[in-house]
Amino acid sequence: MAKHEYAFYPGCSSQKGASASNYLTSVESMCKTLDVKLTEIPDWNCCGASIGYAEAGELPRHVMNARNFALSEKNLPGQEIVATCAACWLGARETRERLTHSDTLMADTKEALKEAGLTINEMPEIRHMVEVLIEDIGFDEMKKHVKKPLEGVKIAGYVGCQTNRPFGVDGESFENPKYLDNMVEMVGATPIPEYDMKVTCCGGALAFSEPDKAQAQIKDIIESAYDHGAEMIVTPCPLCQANVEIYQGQINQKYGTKFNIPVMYYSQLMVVAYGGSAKEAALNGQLIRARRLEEIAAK
Amino acid sequence: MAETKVAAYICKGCGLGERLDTDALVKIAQKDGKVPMAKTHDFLCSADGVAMIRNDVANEGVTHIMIGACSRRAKTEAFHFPENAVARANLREGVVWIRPDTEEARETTQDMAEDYIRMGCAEVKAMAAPGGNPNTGSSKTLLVVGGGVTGMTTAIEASKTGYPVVLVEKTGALGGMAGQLWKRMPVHEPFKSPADTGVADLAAQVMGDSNIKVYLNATIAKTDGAPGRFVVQIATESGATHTEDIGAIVQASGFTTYDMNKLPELGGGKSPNVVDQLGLEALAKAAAAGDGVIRRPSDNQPVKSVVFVQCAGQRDPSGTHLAYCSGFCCNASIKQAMYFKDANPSVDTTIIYTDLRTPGNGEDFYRSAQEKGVIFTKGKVSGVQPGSNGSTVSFHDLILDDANATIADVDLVVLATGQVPNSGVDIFAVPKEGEGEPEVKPISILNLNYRQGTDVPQLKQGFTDSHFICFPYETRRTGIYTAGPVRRPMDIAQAREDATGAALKAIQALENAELGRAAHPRSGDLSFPKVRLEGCTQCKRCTVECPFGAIDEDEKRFPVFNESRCRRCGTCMGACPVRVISFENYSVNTVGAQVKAVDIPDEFSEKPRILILACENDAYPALDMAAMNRNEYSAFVRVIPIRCLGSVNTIWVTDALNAGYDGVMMMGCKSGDEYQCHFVKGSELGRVRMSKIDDTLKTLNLETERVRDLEVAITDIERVPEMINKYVEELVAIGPSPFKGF
Amino acid sequence: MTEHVATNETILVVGGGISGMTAALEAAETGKNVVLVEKNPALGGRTSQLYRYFPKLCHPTCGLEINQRRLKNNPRIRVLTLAEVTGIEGGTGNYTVSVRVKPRYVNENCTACGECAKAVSTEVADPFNYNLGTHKAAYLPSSMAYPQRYVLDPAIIGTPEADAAKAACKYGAIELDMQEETLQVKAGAVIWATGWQPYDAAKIQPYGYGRFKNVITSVEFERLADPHGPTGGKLLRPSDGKEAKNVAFIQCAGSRDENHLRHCSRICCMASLKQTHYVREKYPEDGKSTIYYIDIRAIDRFEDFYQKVQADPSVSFIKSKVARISEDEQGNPVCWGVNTEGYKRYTTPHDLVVLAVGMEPSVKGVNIPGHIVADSSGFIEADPANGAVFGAGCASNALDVNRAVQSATAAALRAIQVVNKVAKAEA
Amino acid sequence: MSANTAMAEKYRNNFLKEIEEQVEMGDWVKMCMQCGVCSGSCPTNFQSAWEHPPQELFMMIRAGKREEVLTTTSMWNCTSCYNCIVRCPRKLPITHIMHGIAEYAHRLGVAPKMQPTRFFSGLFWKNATKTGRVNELKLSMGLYFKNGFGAGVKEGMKMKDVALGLIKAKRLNPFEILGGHTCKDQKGIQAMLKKAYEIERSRKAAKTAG
Repeated sequence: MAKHEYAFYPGCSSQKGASASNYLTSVESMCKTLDVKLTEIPDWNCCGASIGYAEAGELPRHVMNARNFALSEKNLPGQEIVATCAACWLGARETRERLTHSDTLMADTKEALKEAGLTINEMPEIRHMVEVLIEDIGFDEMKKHVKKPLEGVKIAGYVGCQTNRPFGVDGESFENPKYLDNMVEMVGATPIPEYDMKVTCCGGALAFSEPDKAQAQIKDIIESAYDHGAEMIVTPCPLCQANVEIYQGQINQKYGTKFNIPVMYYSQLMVVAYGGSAKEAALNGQLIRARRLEEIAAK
Repeated sequence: MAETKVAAYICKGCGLGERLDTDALVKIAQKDGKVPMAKTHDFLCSADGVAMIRNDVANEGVTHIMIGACSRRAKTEAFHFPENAVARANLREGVVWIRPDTEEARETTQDMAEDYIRMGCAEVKAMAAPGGNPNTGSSKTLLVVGGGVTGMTTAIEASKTGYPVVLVEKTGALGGMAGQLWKRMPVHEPFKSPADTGVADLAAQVMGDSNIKVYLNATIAKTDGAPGRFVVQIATESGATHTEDIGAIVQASGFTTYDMNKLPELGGGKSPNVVDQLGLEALAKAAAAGDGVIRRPSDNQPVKSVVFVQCAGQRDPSGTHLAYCSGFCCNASIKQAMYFKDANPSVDTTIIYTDLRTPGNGEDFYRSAQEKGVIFTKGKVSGVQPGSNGSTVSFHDLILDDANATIADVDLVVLATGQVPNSGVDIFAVPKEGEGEPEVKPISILNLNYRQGTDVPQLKQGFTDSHFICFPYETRRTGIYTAGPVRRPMDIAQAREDATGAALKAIQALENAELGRAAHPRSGDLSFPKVRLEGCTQCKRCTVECPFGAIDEDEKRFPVFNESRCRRCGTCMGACPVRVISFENYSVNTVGAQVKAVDIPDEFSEKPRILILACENDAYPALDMAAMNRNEYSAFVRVIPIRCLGSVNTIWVTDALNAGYDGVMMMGCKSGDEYQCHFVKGSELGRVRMSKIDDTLKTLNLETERVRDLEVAITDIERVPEMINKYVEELVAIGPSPFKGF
Repeated sequence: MTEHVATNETILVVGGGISGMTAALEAAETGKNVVLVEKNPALGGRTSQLYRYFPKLCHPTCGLEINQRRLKNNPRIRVLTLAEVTGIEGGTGNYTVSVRVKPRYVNENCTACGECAKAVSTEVADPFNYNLGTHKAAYLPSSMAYPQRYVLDPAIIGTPEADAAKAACKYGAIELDMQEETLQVKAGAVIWATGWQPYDAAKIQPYGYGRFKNVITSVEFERLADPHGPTGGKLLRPSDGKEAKNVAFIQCAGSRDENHLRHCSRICCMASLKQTHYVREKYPEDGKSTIYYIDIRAIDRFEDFYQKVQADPSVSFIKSKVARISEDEQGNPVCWGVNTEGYKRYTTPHDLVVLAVGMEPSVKGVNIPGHIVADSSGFIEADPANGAVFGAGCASNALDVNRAVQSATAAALRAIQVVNKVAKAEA
Repeated sequence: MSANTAMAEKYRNNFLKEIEEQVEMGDWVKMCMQCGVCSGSCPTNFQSAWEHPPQELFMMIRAGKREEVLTTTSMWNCTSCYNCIVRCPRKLPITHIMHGIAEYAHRLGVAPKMQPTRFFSGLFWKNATKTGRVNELKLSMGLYFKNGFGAGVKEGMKMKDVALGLIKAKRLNPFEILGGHTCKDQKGIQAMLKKAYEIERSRKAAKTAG
């Protein structure tokens, strides 16, 4: 039996062939090393994400998340729900907060859930994967498994918004969370604590709907990383990863910049540091390849 | 008292022994100081040193003690001899700490020390241990003028402390302004809803207290005397006058609301549906008595929308209306908006403000109002136009930057007008040019039978507040304290706190008066002014100048000193041209003798001498602290601490110049509107006096530079030494005084 | 000041700031015996660390001098420094208070000659200057210190430094074996005047206090302006000692904020208005102040002070709670926000940012020994349940000096009422 | 009578009340004290000014500026970064209020038609709830083709490199167009959502009636 077991809520973007599939791949190999067992919640559904608001309304949004709670409770009783996606985690946690604080909302939710033959009896804990790593596993344990420290690799820890606000990771500050830097340090790489865009918004869904606005913000985030001598950026959020990575070409066209900086997930760094292969770390999943990591993985 | 025996004690500790020739100092004390007994001690402030002095007092009949050691501000516990006359020669902070420890400096430093010994000996001989003012009164009764919340609180608190009270209220009932309120803002958690005013309860307590004698429909016809022995005549409706012996007085005469008829542009007086805050309280009371619905006066219809206009006729820099903020009105409007919301949430209530001022837990009250649906709009109201069905309020919405914003069909408009103090006659008022008598002649509250006027002096904008931040109860009439909104704009909570504090100060004043002690800031001082009337020329300077109105005049225009009104600043002594006023331990002689005691080197010595008269409250401590920081200054100055610049008699200056001093520096506190003088007008009066010294200088044909008047603050630890050194250079440039060696 | 035995007719005053000193003096000058307990080595408290007072711009040390003279002349007040109240037992008219007294390592023989300081080289942080500077480990807390007696910092006890200090003292004033002791003091009434502490600015993360050197607090700014302070009264910014001529004042730094202090601290608006005067005083030519505010709370008679500052062209007012502060290449703090009067966005660099930090009670209600009724911010409420323990000054509310002194005077009377009853009962 | 005019009628001169009753978290609007920290904290407000930032919207609501508030593009600029929420001294859930007002304006059909985020937001929700899971390909296609086929192709071409890159990295699956990921119990989900909408509608109606 594994050291840690959780009900897993991967979220839409982490599915096979979806924008964060590389995230999932690396998380899986990371968890293997750390002896963490993730059991996918059967038939889980989309969290609705913050951007769904125009149509979602209040109750339907919460009902969507509540369905996942119900499924988890039914199939994986007693297990905490772990999400890797910032939006999924936030959406689920918000629903949790609202339902616990409003009996009406709870009643209405249950009524709606009945239609899908489901119900909730108790509220599950909703955890983000980084919470699991920091709080349940701990830095010491994580460090133990490092076989190939990522020596000399300078990495800007880009925390972004939704793993940080409004809930964030316990004991961290909204303006200057340090856990990502600590993880960079843990894998033997060089963090950039003074990186001043670490909690700046990447534009979120506006990257799709109003690219110009979002890309203006993404530009600042990348520029500052370069200014601080970073050779890659690391993030815990799929949307941050996608936004900051995939539009670099377009930003270069628009602003005449020469951005070409890899944007990784913390899980990818860990897998490489743990001696995993480029494939296990899903390094092939990058639009901008992280050569340094590939070299280390190849060693 | 036994005949005088002076002893000089010179300490050798703190480097004095090393830096100075203390044996020479002993000789100086004996030879020039002419003291029969002079001793040194290695560590004078030690138990042993102090024991030596005590022993001499006990067994050698020593009555006058001259201590040559550290500053009079240091080691006060050790050198505490209340039974004796004591002078301190400041050899540490005054000499060795401000001089370089070098060979070439040694001689001038020693000169300095020797002069201070001479001065100390001269001073102590001219002193006597003060015995306390015999002309005391022993009335323990408190007079409280005003039966509002402040007055009632003062009376109750004083009575609780064990003092009888006479309370005089001009109307037929207790309660004052607060009595007209329906509710007040809350003073306890959770600060969410209006609370009971508590006025009825206070009134009941007052009426039920056998220790409190209440006069209703009564005013003060005359107040005679001084703390501990006031004689107050109380005129009642019936025409009868009652006389009460009073120890101290608290004036709680309260305020009236600013007349909204002066605000026609805001609809004031233009429609029954435009009211001030008191007007709304009346409506709320009426509602409470009926079905609880507040109705609009014009047609008695339930009010569905109300707008509160903050700062109506207040915070007006133009001078047309009140310049100040009354402090309580924001919370009052919030409270009144709740009157409506608590009864019926669907009533529209809007408060239009520029700065919302809800200090402390008022913030919770503000939040609570928002929760209840009160709308807060940051804006400046330009006008209120009453109409047949409701008024229209026009304002500049400062957030939406809309200069022409309006709210129409307003059933009721409430103008938050401010507080105007009932402070009686402004005794210093100078009638402006062209203006005749003011339309309503202010009526005196206290009718003081004082040389300087019938009421307590006002500070600003008619309030009788203290000018001192650290000492909020400083009035300029000893034993008379003002409390509540007459002193400063305030709400009920603060008025009650203020009233309690005032009660203490009044009690303290009458207790001190009985013991013949001074009140703040020289609290406990037993010295008091003595006058040789046979020498008096009835010039009236003392009676006019006394900052505390302590001196009256008898029918023959001789000054009448009311010692227990006196604060011991010595302004009268400084003012007196014939020098007939003195204190036992501070007089024209105690200082004059020091001035004369200084040894003036001849004009060829290149050792100028400069006299510094330094205010003991600020300048002298500044010099001490300069010394503690080892900020050096010239060895040519001789410093004499004085009670206040106001106590400086010009004779000291002329004597000094005649004796061949090259210059005189006077260091006093800031004067003018923002004065920092602890005796209010002391430093100002002193300066006015000194401004006339130029004539004297001319007659002596001396350069005007030889007298220098300086403003010094207690923080000037860098500046004062610089000023001294610069002045010494100036004087060296001018050359020695022609009066040397005469 | 003398030693007298405390009885249940004694009034115990906790806190030797302006409120505590006032309460003690007013009670003593009314003829009552008082024990005054102060946790620092000298009296004076928070106001003694201010450069000037609003609205008169006079100096707090001036009033402190008067109060100290009143104290020196009054045999009824017994002062305990380095002392803290750890327990209050009993009830109205009959309390026994436990007072823990830390060793000063210097006895009353001390003449403040300063030889011990010369003999010591260790420097320790200087709390009087909010640790902006350091002082010797043998020190006089300040030039105005009362008692005027040196202190040895525990840091050097047991080191050769301490022995050197002892050796340097000719008067046997240094006792290295002094021990902490706990006294039991009887009292009929207790006045709790422990005052306030500035809200921990580091908790207001968007302002980067602690991350950006040139973001300081209003109380620290007072020390910069004070001739007795670490810069000798020059307004120099911490990062590079550059003259701070363009200064931003951020109001409600912690106050009126449900994430920090729920109450309005009352004094901060006036304090910042006053501090703009420091900027003008030190740099009359090109000093520039900007006040970012929600509401300017220049309450009652203070309004005219506000109007004066408004008329000053070197001061500008922006109705806005600054959203965040960043730092530019020159180390200038940059304020980000929106002026809500007509919606104007700004990102403005300044030489120095001063956070007008809020007031919180030094001892929160729940931490006061005994069961004391306090409000949600920890200020002591007037409540019969408190027996004869009376709050005074900023322990009872967010007050300016003037109101604190009033409050202390009122508290003195309440205490006197209790001990008078006791006296009567015993007579 | 359109939904919009109906509501305008119903709440005549009390837009604040309308917002409080009809908008998610709308009852917080009255608690704002106009400090402006939200407006100053908003990233898009600094990248490209909102027509009316949050705190100003709140004031406009109190001032009854219904038309201007409901038709502005402002709320649609929200990126859900939550800076305003964590900094608001009055703890207003500003992000949610912005979403709420937007949703209401959209519900009443007065939100700016061509506002791209409004369109994308609706598109996303439909996409996500259709099968229970998001189909990223259809989502993006839907976005590009919102202004018809021609415009779509143009938009699509702009994104060509990105798309190819993603496909190469196996992060975009061209075959998703033929279905892609779905939930099994789609019937249940639809029924559940249908019910949820019913309940929410009736609750809001109840308020209107009350």
